Amino acid sequence: MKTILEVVTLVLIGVLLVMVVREMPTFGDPTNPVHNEVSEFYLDNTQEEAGVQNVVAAIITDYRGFDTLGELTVLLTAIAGLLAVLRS
Amino acid sequence: MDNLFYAMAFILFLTGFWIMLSHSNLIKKIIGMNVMESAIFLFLVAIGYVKEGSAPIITDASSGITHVNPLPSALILTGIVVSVSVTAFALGLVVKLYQHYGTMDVDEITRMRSEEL
Amino acid sequence: MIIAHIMPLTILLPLVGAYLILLFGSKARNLARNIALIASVATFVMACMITYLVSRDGKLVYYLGGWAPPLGIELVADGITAFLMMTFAGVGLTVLIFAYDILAGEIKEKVITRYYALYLVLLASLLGIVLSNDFFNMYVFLEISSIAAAALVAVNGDKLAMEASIKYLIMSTLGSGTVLMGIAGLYMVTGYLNLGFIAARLPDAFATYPLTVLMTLAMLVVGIAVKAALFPLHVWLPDAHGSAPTSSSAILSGLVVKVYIAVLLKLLYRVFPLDFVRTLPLQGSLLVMATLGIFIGSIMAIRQKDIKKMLAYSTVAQIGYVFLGIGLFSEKAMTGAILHVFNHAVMKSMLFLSAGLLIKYSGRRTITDLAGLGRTYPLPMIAFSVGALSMVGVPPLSGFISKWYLGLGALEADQMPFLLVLLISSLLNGFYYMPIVIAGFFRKETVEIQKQNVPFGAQVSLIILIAATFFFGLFSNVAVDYITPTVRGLFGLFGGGI
Amino acid sequence: MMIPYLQLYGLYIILYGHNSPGGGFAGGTIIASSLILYVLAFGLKNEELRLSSSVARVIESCGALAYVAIGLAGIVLGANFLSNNSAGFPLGIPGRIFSGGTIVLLTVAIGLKVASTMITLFTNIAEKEGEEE
Repeated sequence: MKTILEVVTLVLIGVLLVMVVREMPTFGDPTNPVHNEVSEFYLDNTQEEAGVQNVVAAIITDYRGFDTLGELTVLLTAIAGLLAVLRS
Repeated sequence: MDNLFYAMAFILFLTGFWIMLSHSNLIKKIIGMNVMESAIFLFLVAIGYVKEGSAPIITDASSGITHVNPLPSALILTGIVVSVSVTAFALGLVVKLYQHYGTMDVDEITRMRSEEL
Repeated sequence: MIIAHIMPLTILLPLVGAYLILLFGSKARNLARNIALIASVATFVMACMITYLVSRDGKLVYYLGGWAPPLGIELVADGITAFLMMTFAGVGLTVLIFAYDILAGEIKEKVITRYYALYLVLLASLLGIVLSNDFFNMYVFLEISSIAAAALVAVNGDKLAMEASIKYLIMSTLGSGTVLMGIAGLYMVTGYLNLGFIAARLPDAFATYPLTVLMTLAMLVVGIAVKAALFPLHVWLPDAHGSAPTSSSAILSGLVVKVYIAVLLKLLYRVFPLDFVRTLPLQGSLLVMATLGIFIGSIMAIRQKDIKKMLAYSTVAQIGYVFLGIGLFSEKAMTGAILHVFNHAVMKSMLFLSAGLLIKYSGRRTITDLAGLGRTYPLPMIAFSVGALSMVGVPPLSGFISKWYLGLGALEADQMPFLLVLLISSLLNGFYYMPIVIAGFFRKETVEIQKQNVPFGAQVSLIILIAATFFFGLFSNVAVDYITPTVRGLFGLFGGGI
Repeated sequence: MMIPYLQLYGLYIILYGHNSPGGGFAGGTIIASSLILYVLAFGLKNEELRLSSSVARVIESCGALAYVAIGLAGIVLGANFLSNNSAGFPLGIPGRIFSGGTIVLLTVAIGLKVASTMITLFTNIAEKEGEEE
């Protein structure tokens, strides 16, 4: 009974999401809102401003370096937490 | 049917969601967590794709090649590391719980605990 | 130089402190607690400076890496966020002062340094969530806070705590996964991650992709509600908060739950215009869930025998108040909600800390066993009573002020039933707090207790918290004046005129 | 046998990541996987493990601290936190190994941190499992 209820709920949500998906910007279309001046800026100016060829590397370490600091902290937290739990 | 990738991502997302909520085995819950997170990353990468785009590594700025959007890729790099950390910590907890109770099943653990009291 | 870079430095200080503690390893216990104390004192001082600067200049903005918003990450402090940040830094510091002497007895020796490091990381992530104006950055900090919080619950290696911790971790990953999906959706339709830029693009995006925008809003709100333990999604909270070590419970109940409310506030007032949100069924569902949360949390709290579990269920109820204040969508109610975030942080950490002391010295966790402890341990019991009275909403204390504003907000929004909700729930609060207070002072002890000295740090922190409760009860206009301009701006900007 | 090659490859990925696909995370994971491979092949020997875990702890904290320090250098040089070119770091010619100002340094810090973290995570969980059996 519980499983049926769950499946029905999931299917309902799934149908809703499919409706949403039909409305979303077309996959791979260069005119989508995502491909705005921001991504163009990254692609055009990375060589001059950051001096590297890999744009993704420039973004993670330069433009959005603070995210990466957060990420290192996540790793550190996971380790500290894990060791605290395992050693206790 | 251009948006098949988005739809697949959502189906995976829901699958992960369902696994996390309904299964009582902790390892399965963690697998569900990873499925859900992968679905999100898939979705993000799909967002950033441009038709016939190549990887955003610019060797010659004037060549006029279309590149895919680099931002989502950078975001998922961060996201993957975050999900790895969460998984690792969760696994550590599960190992410890298994040592205490000898099972990885939440219902089982709850039952054992209520018997103890 | 420090002034110009104060916002990133505030987040960095606890982080660097945590790195240093981990660098020196688990032998350097004394060093670790001193580093933790210094870092959090410095953080608090910096938070005060930011608060002052905001009151002088109105709004602080910082571009990390020198990249202006759509490219880089932006930190923003305005009236509401500075106030919340001050709350987090202040309560975080007080709990740490409390833990300075006590912690060694409560946590196993091997893990103490890691405990301090996790604590500092948690503090930094809370400040980061509040200050950040970039959605993805916020998500990263959200994840840090959920791992650190889960680790703080499980740190003792106690069976119950670990079980609670894994439940908590799974639920909060569920929540943050949903939030990230929402963020991805918003990014898809607007092309930005910065809150301000998303807000600017949103009307266009809504015109083109209405369903997607609605879905993302729903996902964000549901995700945040899971993490903030709004009523039907609160199942993980009582276990986690009830079984954690004392100082962890205090900071989890006092601060970590609140920070998700800060995210919701930002979402509602920086991204989605209120006029737009009003047209959705969001308000109704928020209010219903909040009301149910208040009642069911209170009723469950009455039924508990374990004092920490009782306090944890009480948190579920109090979260209901905050969501009620947000859901009413009126200026006074919003003020009340923000004040309640602060007041509840102070009160609940005071209650958890004093309850922790009482449990430690009496060795009992059940409510009936706490009778008569007021004579042996006056200070913890007084702190508990002040917190309890403030929770109930007795006038000179700060709990009254936030309830007063919530009530005014209910009147302002023309939602009379919620005034009744507030009154009845205050009565319910009385039901579960008053017996403990009365028994604590006027009944005979049920167990023989050896009197031990309460450590200095614990006394100081309890006195600070008591003083704060009285201060913000008597001079509530300080806080209200501070946040009112921003709240008013929020309502004035998006139509206002309720 | 494979280990030195894997490590070299990981190092290449880290150092050349800003010009070709790769970067700190991928490279760090590859280096870590070489050591994990070693553990899988030869089993856990506690002596070596102790040593590597205490070293790993220092590397972890230092990696994160180095990241912050590079960020703070931006402030000292008069720009914002984590600034690169605007703080006056030389950019060099795109395509060379030492181009990109702070990017290389940061990537190396990330790589070290990720490698040591992965090793610590793996060995600790594996060690716990081993104890139990």
